[in-house]
Amino acid sequence: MNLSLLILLPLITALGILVSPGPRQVRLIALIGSIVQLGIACLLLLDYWHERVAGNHAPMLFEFNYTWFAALHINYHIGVDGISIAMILLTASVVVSGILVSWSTEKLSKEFFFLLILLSLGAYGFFISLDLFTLFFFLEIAVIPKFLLIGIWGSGKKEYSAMKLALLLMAGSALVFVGLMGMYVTTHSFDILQISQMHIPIEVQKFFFPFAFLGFGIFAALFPFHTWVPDGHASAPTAASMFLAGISMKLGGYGCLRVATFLMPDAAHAYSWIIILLATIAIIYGAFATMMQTDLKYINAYSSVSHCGFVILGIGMLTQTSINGAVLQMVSHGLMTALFFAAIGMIYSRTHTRMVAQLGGLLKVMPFISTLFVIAGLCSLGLPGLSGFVAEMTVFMGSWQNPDAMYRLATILACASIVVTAVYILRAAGKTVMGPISDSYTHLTDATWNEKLAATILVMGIVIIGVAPFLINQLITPGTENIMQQVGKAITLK
Amino acid sequence: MILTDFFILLRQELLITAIIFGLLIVKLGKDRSNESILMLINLLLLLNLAAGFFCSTEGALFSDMFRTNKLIVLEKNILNLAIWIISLQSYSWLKTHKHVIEFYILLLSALLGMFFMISSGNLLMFYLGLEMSTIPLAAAANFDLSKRQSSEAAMKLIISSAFSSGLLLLGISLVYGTTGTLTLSELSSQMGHNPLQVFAFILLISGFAFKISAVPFHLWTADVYEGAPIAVTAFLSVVSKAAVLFVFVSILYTTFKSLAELWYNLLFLLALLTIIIGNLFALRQDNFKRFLAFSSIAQVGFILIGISGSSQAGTASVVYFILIYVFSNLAAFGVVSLVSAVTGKEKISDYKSFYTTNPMLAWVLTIALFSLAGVPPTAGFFGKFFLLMAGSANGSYWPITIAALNMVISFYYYLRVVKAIFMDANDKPVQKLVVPALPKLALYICVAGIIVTGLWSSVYDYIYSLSPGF
Amino acid sequence: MSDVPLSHILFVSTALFFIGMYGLFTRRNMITMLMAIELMLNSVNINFVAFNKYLFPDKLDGIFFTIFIITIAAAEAAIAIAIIINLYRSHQSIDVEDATELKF
Amino acid sequence: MSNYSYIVFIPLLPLVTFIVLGLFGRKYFKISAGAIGTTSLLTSTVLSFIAARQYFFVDGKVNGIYQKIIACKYTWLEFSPNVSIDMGIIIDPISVMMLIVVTFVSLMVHVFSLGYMKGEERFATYYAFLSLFTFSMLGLVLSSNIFQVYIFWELVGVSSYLLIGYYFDKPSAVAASKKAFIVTRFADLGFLIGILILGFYGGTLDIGLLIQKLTSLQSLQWINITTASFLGVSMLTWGLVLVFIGGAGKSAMFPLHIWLPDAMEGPTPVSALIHAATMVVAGVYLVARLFPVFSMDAAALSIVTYTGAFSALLAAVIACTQTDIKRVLAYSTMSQIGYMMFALGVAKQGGENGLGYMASMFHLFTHAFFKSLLFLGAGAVIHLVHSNDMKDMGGLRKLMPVTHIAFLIACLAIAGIPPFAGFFSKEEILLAAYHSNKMIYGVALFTAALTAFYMFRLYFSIFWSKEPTLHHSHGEGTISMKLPLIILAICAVGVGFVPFSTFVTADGAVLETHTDILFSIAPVSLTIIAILLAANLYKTQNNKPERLATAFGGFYKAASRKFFVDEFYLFITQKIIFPLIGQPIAWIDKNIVDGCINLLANITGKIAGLIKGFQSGKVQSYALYFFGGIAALAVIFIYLWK
Repeated sequence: MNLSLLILLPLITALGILVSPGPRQVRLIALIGSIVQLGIACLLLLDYWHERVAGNHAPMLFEFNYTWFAALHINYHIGVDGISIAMILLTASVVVSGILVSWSTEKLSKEFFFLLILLSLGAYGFFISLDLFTLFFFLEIAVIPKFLLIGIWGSGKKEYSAMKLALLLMAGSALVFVGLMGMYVTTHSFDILQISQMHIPIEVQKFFFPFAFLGFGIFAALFPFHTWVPDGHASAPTAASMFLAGISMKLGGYGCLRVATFLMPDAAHAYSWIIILLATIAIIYGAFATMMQTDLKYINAYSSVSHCGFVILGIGMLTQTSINGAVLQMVSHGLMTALFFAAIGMIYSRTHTRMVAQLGGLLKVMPFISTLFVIAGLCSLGLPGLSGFVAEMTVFMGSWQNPDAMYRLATILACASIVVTAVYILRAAGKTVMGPISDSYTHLTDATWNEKLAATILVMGIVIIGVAPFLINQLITPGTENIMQQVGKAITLK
Repeated sequence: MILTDFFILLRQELLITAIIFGLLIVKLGKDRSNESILMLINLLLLLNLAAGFFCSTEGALFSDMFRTNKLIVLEKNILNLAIWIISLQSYSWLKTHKHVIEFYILLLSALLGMFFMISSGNLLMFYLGLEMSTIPLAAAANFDLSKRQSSEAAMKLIISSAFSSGLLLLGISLVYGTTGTLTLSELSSQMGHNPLQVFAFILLISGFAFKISAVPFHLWTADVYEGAPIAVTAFLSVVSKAAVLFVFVSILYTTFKSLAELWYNLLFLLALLTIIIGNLFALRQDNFKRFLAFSSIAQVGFILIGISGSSQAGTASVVYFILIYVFSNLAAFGVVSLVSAVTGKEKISDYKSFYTTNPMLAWVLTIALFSLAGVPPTAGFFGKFFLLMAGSANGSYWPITIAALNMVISFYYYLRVVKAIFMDANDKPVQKLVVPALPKLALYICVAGIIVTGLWSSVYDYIYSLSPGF
Repeated sequence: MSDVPLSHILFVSTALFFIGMYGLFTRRNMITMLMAIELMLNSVNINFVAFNKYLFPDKLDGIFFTIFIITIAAAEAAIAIAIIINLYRSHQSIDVEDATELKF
Repeated sequence: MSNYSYIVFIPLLPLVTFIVLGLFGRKYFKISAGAIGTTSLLTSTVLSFIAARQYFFVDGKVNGIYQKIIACKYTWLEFSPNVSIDMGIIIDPISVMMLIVVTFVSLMVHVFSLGYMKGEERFATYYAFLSLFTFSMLGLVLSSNIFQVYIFWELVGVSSYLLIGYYFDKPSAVAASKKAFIVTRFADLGFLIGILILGFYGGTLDIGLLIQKLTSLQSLQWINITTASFLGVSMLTWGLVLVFIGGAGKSAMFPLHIWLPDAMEGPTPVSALIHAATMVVAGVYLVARLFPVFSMDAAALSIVTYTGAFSALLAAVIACTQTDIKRVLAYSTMSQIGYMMFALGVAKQGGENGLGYMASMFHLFTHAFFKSLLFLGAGAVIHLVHSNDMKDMGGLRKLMPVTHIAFLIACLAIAGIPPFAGFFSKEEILLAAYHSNKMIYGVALFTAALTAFYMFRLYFSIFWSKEPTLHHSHGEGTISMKLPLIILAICAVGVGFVPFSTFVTADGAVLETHTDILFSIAPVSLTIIAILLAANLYKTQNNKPERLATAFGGFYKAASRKFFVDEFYLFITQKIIFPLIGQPIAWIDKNIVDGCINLLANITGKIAGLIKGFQSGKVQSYALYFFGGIAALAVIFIYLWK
């Protein structure tokens, strides 16, 4: 399986969009492209299974290594393991549904879909690249489209939010850049696998780990650098919010895992308590902040802060299970928030308000959308049978395996957040879809075919993970084991 | 065989000279329409550019006064390319102008001076080249004879450059006094750490810093850029800077190698100052030329960091970045000059909802700005990345961190322009522009350059293969 | 002749240089400022000549350099004065304080 | 080991029904949904009876002991090699007993709803939710893995949430559902952490293994969990208590009981199924499931005992003062569950001491029947009267004879009058309490009397008291509503005679029980006195109740206001959590965290403004700065830098 397809196809799609004559063709091309991409992703999954079943235990599969800038040891090196495949699948499905949701975009639809595809391109590249330079390259590619998407098609104080988001993320990538430099100067290599083989001296790690981790952490809404999340998500158009929460926040988590933790395990150990502290704060703090929000998008955005806290927590706990949980949480949260934002977008496009107080009783007039809303909510409060439960429980179990008393306390606090989550989700659901309906909404219509399709894709993802977690667990475990080996080495080195 | 050497090694200079004389003759002859003249000139410049790529060899003339090698030829070619693009862009400005030929004569003689400066093997030659590249530009800066600002800009340029050359000369004289030679190759062995020499060296550096407008020697830049005609501004911000930087690198790396430790720190100091001050001033500009002036100052800061890497990669990344910088900056100037030539608008606020009327130009401008800001996949990303990479090779990470974080500020002001173009509402935006063929060609070249130079790695590899080690 | 030590000459030239610089900083009239710059250049000329004469009498680099400086100074002055004249046309003044529209 | 794999279908059938009805119900099965749901559930009921017969009478017993049988099991989510969530089916006396109870009662409710919910807008959805609940409850009772229990525990919770909020346009219903879910969720947190503790120290999540490891005094796990302690309390106690908190939440034990009365907002059949017979006893079931471990830890057990006893008493007192019939029933449920709890609490592992365990399970079993009967009867009444309030009722015995008889039987049963079902189970409980703890016995006795009193207060004021006010009688409803009443009434009489102690005991061995008349005299006589008192007060309309109430004065008021527990919680949430935690955090985020970012931007802008003076436009000052720069560099690099 040639992984470059994953980058080429969006590229072709984007170009096709640029040359296509009218808005209808544009969205058609975008949809076809993204669906084919999804197909490729599934194919990739199958090939991966096949390889693994055939007994190929290489850490990375389908590797392709092309020397790019020989003088600077920069290679175009790509390859995937289970984690990346999970991420790619997530991206693909979110992209498809995002495009479906924004089917009826009139304003500058060509540019809109072009940017969406460009963003997805960045994400794909990021997830498959095994070379720090390429990784960084794609990471930054994914930033600017967000700025334009929010700024042009957004709502509310969009310019401010767009600028804040872009600048904070750029600050993040600047920090990441310094981290990369440090690793390069000490190892004279950008290749992740090579670097993981040679051991970076611990004091160097201690200096550069914070840069890398914080940098990626900003992408993953690490407290206290999360403030771009609420405004950004709230101002963004529906599809963009879906992409932001569903994909680009995952870039951060993946980076924290693949770059920071994997390449600098000693430092990861040394700093784990800080990471856990921040993560725990983010979880509790985000949950309570959510409880006070009145705007549906803000509710979901803040809950994203809280949920991404679980990702960071899982990474910080540094046990096999907790890291599994972190990855699961990334995937699950991606699907879940995407669904949530989709539902909110659908509601907003009909009622023209996102204020919880002004909504009510929508279940009567738009049962489908309301059901989506409730499903998303139940998933985010961790209902068994939906992906959220699996992810959170894995994180909890994994964190609990870390015998340190303080870490236990952090775990318990994190667990406690599920109650708060229940509170705000049920409040939102109770006010929005339940309760008496105001007359102005009685004429509203239910979801259209494209919205239904979009939602179905996401819900399927959520339910599959929720009902048969062992599948995705088997998928990602080899990857996380590989990371844990590094961490294990680090322990033994101590 | 000395004569063939003469013709081969000096061919680029000779070509320029030939063109200058040709233009003089044209000027003396019966006057033709501006269009035909411009066509001719652009053709000549294209030929000149093309000719540069043939039979490039190493060698020295006039007892090491003049030396050249593949890298120097390449650098000259970059300058040729730049001036060709500039001339293409200034088409719509010049075709109504009375003194087309004089304008070109001034620019070309300045270019000639730069060529000599680049290949100078001797401080005397260097001084001559420097002055020769400055004085015509002062005249060119005043080329909008009727505009108040233009003459003010020219005045500021000539006075401050005269002042700086005075200090530079003092430096040179002290060098001469302490070493007894002006030949760079001999100097390298003689420069030491005694205070007088250090002082002389600092004076020299300040001369360079003035030309490349590094803080605190940059103050003339913005005013001159704003006042001068856009073509001249473009020339100043791209060509003359590039030329001086080329010399700067080679002189630092070879002649003042013995002072490496000193200028390594000095450069970092200057670089950080330059980046920070440049950014801070760029933040609050509304005039597009002035904005680009300060942004280019910030860019120079990054280049200085690259230079401080003092390695083969250092040289290569500097030359590479300048090539990219030529494309990016000229793309921006191209759009600006088009707009101002037609509408006379030069404010960023005039560009609000520019996209609604001129999508093509808007995209070009956006891509250019992104390349300046260093956003992938534009070449600017690669350029900046490699510069900082070279800079961090010696393991001084805090300056790198500061520089990297400053990129965030620079993002702010570049994105501010993008925001104006795409997002801000405007009741009377710039009207729909018809872009003449030549400027359009120039824009296409620039955009192509911005895309290709980065992604196509052999460009960098070629430069790297040419550039000398430390 | 040679009983005047180099240091004296250098002292003179340095004094000259900084007098020129002082003039440049203080005088408002552009022409005067230009003259001040000439002063600085000439002090450098003295340097060159003196160094050449006292330290390296066997080569003529310094002398040559001086000649070139003089030439260039002339050219520079020519252009500068042209510019100043043009400035006078537009500003009706050659006071440097009046030509400060471009700032900040 | 014989084949029980068909048991898988008992929970799966309702699941399938849920999926089908949930996806296509509102389109295609608007009418037929009830029939579909009922038939599928009938099938699983039959299956569970078959299973029960096979287990109890054919091959469950191996040399006199009922075995734990794992019918099937596969790994669902593996955390680490031996810690994993398995989906399994465990078959032992209590699970089979619960199978019977859940399927049977659920079937009754399904049938009853055919009439009760007829013509509802979301009829199909209702049955979908019912099936979902039945599935989750069955899954819960069959779980072989403690995490599996938790999973279905949550599912039960959410289906109860959905059913309580079934009338979603009634704000009170929405509020009630929310309250129910959040309170139980809070309890579940305890359960979850308890699982984490037990699972970590036990090194497994499989219930069988867990029990085996945590009950053998020399196993490594046992030593770890008893030696490790937090705040001076051993991890074992912590784990068990936390798990019990989870159970207390679901079973509405004090102080987590507040959701149960409000939950009566749901349709009455739902209350009958979820909030009387099945879900609310899940807590009891959980404790019983882990009883061997509980029995190793006296502290945890005593907590169970006292919580149970106190809840029983409290609920009984409150019940005497309520006027909403469903609320009265709700509190009586709580009180009865309290009974079961402390019965478990006073039990010990094995032999004679296991009496409490057996009694508790027995009471759970009988209670399911007569309590669901009571609720369905109440449902029938409400269906007729269109009101929950006693004041709107009275003299209904003429209008609805069948319901009247059924209700009476149920009342007698719950009051514990021989030979009705309640008598036997309660007797055992009292006996067990008497043997272990006299005080608990006293409480139990008093509660029994109270129970009789308020049940007959309810009975008389519904069916006697004044003459029926309404005459537009449209009968007492369809056959589908009568049938379940009749069947359940028969059960309420009959199930007492089931030789329960031969089937369900703590250790699986037969435990011969002897009900001696002498012991029964006290409770029965007390009960009868209570009934007579109730008859005296409420049989005919009079002002004695008011006088009685005023006699009790403040106490009566407090009781009728449910001892202000709700107010307390409201205070905590509305006055503490929201304003003192939530709002400050929101404020901090908006103003401090976000403010810092903006401040940074502003400061940068300010600095830019401050330094603009350098660019003064005066060429001379430029030259000056130029020279200054040189001077500074010279100073730095000639003098300072070495």
